[in-house]
Amino acid sequence: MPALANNELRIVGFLCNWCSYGGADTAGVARASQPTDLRIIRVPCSGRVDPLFVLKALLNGADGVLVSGCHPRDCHYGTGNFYARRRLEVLKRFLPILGIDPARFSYTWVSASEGQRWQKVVSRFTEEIHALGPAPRFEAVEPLAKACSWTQESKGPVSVISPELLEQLKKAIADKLPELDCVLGWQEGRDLLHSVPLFIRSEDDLTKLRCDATCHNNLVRYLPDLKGQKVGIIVRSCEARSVVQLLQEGLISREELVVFALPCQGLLDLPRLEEALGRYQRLEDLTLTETTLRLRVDGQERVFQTADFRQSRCEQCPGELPAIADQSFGDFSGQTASQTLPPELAFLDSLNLQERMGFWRACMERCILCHACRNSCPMCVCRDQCIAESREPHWQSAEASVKEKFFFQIIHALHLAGRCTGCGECQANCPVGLPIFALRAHLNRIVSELFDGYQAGCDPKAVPPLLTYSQEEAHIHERSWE
Amino acid sequence: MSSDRFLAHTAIGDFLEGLVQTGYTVYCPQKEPGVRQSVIFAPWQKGLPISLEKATVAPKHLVLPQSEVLFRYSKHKESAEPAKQSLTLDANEIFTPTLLFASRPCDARGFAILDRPFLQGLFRDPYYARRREALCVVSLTCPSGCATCFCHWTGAGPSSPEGSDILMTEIAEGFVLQGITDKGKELLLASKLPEAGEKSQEATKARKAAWQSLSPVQDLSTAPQKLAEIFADQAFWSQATQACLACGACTYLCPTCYCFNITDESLDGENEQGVRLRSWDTCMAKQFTEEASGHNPRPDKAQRMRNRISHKFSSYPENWGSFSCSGCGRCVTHCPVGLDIREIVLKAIHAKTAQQNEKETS
Amino acid sequence: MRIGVFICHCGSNIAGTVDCAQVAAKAALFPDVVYATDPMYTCAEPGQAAIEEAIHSHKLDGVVVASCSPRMHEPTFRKTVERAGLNPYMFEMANIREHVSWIGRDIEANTRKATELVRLAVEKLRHNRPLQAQEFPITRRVLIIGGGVAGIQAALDCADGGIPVVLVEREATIGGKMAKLDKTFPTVDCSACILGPKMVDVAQHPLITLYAHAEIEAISGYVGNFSVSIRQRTTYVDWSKCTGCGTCTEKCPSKKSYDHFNEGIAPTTAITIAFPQAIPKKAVINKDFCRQLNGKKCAVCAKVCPTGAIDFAMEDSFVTENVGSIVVATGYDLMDWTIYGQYGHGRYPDVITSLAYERLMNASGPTGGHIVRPSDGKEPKSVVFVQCVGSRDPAIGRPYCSGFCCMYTAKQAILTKDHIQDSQSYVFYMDIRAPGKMYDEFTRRAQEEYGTHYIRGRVSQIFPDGQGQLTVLGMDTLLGRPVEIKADLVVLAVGIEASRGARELAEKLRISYDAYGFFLESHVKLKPVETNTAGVFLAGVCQGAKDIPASVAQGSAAAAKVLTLFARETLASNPQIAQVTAKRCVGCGKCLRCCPFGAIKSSLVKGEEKAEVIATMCQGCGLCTATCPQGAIQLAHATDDHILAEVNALCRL
Amino acid sequence: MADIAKTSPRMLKGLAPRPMPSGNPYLPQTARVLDVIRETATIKTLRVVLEGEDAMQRFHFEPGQVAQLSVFGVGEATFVINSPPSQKDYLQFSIMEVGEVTRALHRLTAGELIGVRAPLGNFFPYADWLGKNIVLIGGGIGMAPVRTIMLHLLERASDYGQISLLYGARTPKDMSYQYELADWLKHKDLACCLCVDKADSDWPHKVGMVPEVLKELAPSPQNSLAVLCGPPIMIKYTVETLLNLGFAEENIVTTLERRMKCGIGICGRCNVGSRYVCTDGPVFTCREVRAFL
Repeated sequence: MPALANNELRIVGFLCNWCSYGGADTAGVARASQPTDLRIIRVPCSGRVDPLFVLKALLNGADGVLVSGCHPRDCHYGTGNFYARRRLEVLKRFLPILGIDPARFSYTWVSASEGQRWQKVVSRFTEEIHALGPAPRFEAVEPLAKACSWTQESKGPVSVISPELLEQLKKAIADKLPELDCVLGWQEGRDLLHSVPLFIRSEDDLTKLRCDATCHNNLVRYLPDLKGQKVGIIVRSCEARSVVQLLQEGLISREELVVFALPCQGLLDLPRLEEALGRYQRLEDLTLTETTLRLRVDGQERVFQTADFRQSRCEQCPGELPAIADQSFGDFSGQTASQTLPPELAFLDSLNLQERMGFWRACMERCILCHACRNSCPMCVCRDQCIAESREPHWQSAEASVKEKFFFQIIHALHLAGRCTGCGECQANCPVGLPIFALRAHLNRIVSELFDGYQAGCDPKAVPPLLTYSQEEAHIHERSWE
Repeated sequence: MSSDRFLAHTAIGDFLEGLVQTGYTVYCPQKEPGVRQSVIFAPWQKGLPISLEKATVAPKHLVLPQSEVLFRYSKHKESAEPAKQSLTLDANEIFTPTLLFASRPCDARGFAILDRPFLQGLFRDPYYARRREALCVVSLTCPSGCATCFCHWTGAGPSSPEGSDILMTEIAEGFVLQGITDKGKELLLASKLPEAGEKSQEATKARKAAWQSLSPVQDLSTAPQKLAEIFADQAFWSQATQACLACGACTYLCPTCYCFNITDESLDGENEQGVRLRSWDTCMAKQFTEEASGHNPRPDKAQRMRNRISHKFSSYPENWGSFSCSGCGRCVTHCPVGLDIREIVLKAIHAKTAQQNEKETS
Repeated sequence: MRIGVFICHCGSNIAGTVDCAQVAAKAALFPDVVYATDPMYTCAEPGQAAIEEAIHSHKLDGVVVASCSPRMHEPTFRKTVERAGLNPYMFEMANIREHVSWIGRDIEANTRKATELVRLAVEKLRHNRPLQAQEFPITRRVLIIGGGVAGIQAALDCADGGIPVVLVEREATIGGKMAKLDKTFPTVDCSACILGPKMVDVAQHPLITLYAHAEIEAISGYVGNFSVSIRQRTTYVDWSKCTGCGTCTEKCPSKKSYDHFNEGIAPTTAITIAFPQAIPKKAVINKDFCRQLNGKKCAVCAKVCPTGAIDFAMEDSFVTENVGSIVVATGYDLMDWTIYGQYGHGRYPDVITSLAYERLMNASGPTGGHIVRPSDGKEPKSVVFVQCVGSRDPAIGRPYCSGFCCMYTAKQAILTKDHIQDSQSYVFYMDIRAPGKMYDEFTRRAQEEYGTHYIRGRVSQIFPDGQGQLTVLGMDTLLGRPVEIKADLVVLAVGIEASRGARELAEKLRISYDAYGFFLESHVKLKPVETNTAGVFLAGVCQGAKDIPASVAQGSAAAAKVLTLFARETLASNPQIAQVTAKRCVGCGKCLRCCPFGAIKSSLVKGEEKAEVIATMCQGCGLCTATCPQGAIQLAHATDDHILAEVNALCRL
Repeated sequence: MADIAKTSPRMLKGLAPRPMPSGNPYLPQTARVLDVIRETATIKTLRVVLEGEDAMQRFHFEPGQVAQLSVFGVGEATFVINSPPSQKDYLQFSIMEVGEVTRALHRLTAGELIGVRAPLGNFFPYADWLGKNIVLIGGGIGMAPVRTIMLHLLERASDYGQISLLYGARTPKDMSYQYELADWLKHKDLACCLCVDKADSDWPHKVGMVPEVLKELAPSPQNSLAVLCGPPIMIKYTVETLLNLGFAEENIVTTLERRMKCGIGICGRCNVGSRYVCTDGPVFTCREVRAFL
């Protein structure tokens, strides 16, 4: 379709068949004159409206999107609009972080008898969109190359596991190993600074175990694939939350799992450390204390303060271990979460909408769609069936345009709404260093605001907030169109 | 007459600007802010700072873009007779001259490795061919090795000329630029750069020093045969891949990986139209070989890793006479779980075949 | 594909503000469209025939009609294309009337919008697949909610048609409002005499199960197979033992209970039987007034009850009934007229509602049919009737007409004269609405034969004159002068509102209601009995104001709908339901959690857990599709690809 | 420096580079659907005609070669051309509905336009088979490649020994080319045997799985060659039967199916070891690909 002629703007409406579509019919029968901009897509229920449809429209040239369903309690299907209300409210609050004006999206309720209300909603929404003017296009916005500051307010120590504690852990694993298919831990990788996952299947493997601040991989990522096997896993607070979340969603079975818990003060941010270290050929020695990292590199001694290279996510770590450990080692007291925002989120908060869109645009030019973010995410359980790559349904073009890449990032983020346990693997593993954790951190903030401080991964018995509803929402307030 | 030229550090901007003036789109490494700084080959414009670090992502997108339109299709008809339609296909044929500045020899060698299947097979790939013809590669020789790279194991080194049109070597106040191909030599001769003269020797010295600084070479010459021998050794491949996340980081960062996908994207407007796209794909993904029926000849990540390693070190060499790996080490640096291709290949070389195992036990 | 597009002019309804020919010409260019035309009326017989003809001659395998709302004619055209041999689901509609031509005047903008809506429909159709309905068995029983005259009629018609009926009545007796009336207009028949036998028929009908003093607790299921939980509210009387002898009501010492049935014109006992002809004729204890239930020693009723039916420990109980269809006949209530200050906020005992007046006139009422003033028991000689109290009053948000007040006021004026020969009645009215058969004649009789004084105008104030009478001030708008009348009694024709609890019930039934709580019919003109929920029908005033014959007619109409539905052994399921692509499903169970109908279960496919849709339970809401992160569960004909195709048709640069 | 095997590149051996008609191997020729034949519940046969003057006359292919059919906007999929090269009026393809592209192909109606990239791949080396007895075995949709080589051989039957066909399907309803079976059965140069796994009452032919029926027919391996196409599981067991009957691995010819995209030996999907099904195949001898069956 060519761009709309005259002064019309592109406004898309998703209307439920039973109430709002009927309301629009009623308005028509009453000859209630309305602006012509809106085009209506009829859906069975507002609960059918995947927030991704809205984003698809907004990213592809819609100037405004309106979703309308039955009034709460009046859903033809009973509860569809209750779910819709939660999801659409999360969506509305998600838009600004992308650089999209949340006023371009609205959702409301119009019953089949409310022709007048429909007329009012359409007229008002159309007026508002006209006041905003045509939406900026993601692919046309000026890229903004700006770095986020990683300097941190609070500077905690990083984890050093004492040799005694490590031995204790090894002994416990050795005792359990005969009844397990494998135990997940870490080992030294290509050099002393780089740790990699370790699959312990024998006593021999166990000797390689390492559990210090260089061990960043979230091993929970492997658990859904090992379903059906009896598996042990070493967890710290962040991994424990991922385990809880998977248990909550029924994606792993508690009976098949043995959890060994370790305390953790914080992990090293390797990408930043590598950057500071520069190009080197050989890492000859490494000594790590809670506060100092001493390296001998190509014959030279290098000393780093660990506090400068502590992972930012460790600042927000609630510290507390969800009660899922079968065996715990060491002292778990002493750590509390700081109230600081993750630096990438604080950075985005400091930008205006246009800058944010420009920032993401610049980021997406670098994205190579390697999907390391997705594939390292412990909560991304679709894996080979990701809708970003499927042809049926065909959500995305294979075109590697900034728009399509951004849509992939949006899919990943939105699918984590209310589920992300904040481990930060997505961002840590991005080869081109995109601060995509900001999207998840923002969603976590929204979910916490809307659902009484809900945090994913804390309670195995909780229901993820977007998979349930309440008839009266304490923190969602319907806009009036008066 | 020697085409060697000298480029002072301070003259880089003018040199590149001159190339832009003659019609080149110049790509050079640029530092991008991020969680970690990444170095990306991006179009250069006057005033932009350039980086001389090794890029995070190999520059293969200059010959094989992340995605490109193979052709546009559109169907047409008249209102009066809508049942009768015609079709036009419109292939993209315009490619602008491009100069790649300050890539590394391993990046350039990637082009040489890609050239064979794209240009010398049964079919010549016209898109690749045109882009490649329009490309001039100026590589910066490496002053030393790094923790993850291993070009010298794969038959090259920090100053290998393969794939480059011009090699540049850093010396005290600047660089010595040395024409490798006719294209490169012509470009240098046509440039306003001063002749390198004696500085050429300085450059030679710098290259030698670089060679000498490298870690010991591992002999991979038996890799093709050994990999063929352990092809069916499921245990070996399962062990080697258990940590693999099956993401595509290794293949997308690689200068020599060239698996691609072809898909149609309908862009139907008032008439039926759209594009056929070619886009990067990764052999590490399950869907890569999954057939519509659900049958998949490489259902496990172990089989896919086997295919990737074997392609690089066994079947490509069988078909084309060289490894399909330039040893840049990006896959090692950026693998989220630290899988190390060097380790896997060495393990394969030293692995005992089933027959050997049998012999030992009996 | 080969798609045919038909742009309906709908006479001038569409063509008046949309250039249909131009829309058709554009549509011809759309992908897969091989034929496009713009007939005058597509829904008319020749229009439908032309579609069938085009399907044959152009070998169409899909059809788009752009006309009115699909909520109106989608089923019509599905049948049309099916007659021509296509699968009925290879059809889409674009709504270019209600959503285009009727709401905008700009022909150019409308034409552009219509063209785009047609393109949306074509894009959607291109993703359609033929769907096949499944047959499923139905429970051939009907639930009727409300035992007023509409519900009674529906119950008797259904039962006489051989369908078992479950009748649920909130009050202790059926009969509804009609049972309270003295006489009915325009024939002045005795209400109890014509309703009574019907109530008895209900009690005696072998196919009718009656739950009185009961309410609907919950409803699940779908057309053909509803499961209904009924709350039997406690009566403190074991009705299986109660014989309705009435001894308890005579002996009950608590004689100040509010008498709901008699509209509170006189007090009654704490244990009561609503009225002599009550069905069921069983006693009920009013908990609020019972001494025993309020901590005092009493239990007189228990002592005198010959069958030992009194049970003070009784609690609400629950029954589950399975039915295939539901008729809702919950009637109405009077609005709270005491909000009106000009009528005294309910402070003056001699200002009463018309329904209370019915009980005053009724021979079986507390006064034995003697019209007396509540204040002093004297016969009123001057009676003022005030109409439209809470009807047609936008100031209080009640702009609608209550429909039958004009007629019963005329009746009450006539009856007043019959009862008290020397009385004079006055009626303040806005308009006299008497469109029914013999109705206008009836109101004339009230004026001409019975001397009722009709004054066109509203009452501005009523106040006691201090000498035992009420002063009624009003305006005669015909004469344009103020009026003042001394009245012994003022009867307010109080407007109706949806029965209390109607909204909650609508939510349980998943049907819609209008701004005033009246249930919404499926189509104002053509489906006045159906609702948007298949298998749920409406009868009586719950759908909107109507008088007794209209309520009875609608009760019969609803019964006819039920009988039609049950004329078949099985029902065809809606094939637009969710479908699982097992290959894509990772068994995460998110869809199971959300499905409002419990229509998804987990089952093992080759050793892996996968979602499976129970076809007969799925209602096609698509919540699961929006929930599934892998897009593994897709709602047929509203798949992600369908909606994406529509979004892309609208938004793609 | 590594000294890797300096074998001469095999890709170029034996096969000459193949220019495409357009000079761009990715660009399809336009073709118009002539006819759509419903074969079974899941299989349809398309007959298509290349657009452009003389396009059909100028188009040459060998039996066994494949085409990439495009439904524009949906994508491409690979099918063997199952009409014989002598058929110049149209190209015929039989398509089983399994995925996105095949579903789109099934929705085509006569007169619609599609894209054809052909001929691709190698072909049955019938010139090397002169004088031999040929045992053709097709199972299910695998009858399509068998059909083209069979019709091609029958046109020159005198150059060969006995030509026989064993065509099996699951049930009689799953048999494609029903309208041709009678001709095949009475063809003077063809020994035709039909079999189904599960028969209905009026099925006059053999009942049983292809390997079983083959065992019963027991063709002699003397001066014989077997051509075998069908689903992977059938290939696996039928190869065993043939080997048991005494056929040598190099005398069993089969076709491999892999997911293909480029069709010209680059994109990296269809390789079996170092060989590409799209350029080195789809026709292989059992000896070449035994490990991948």
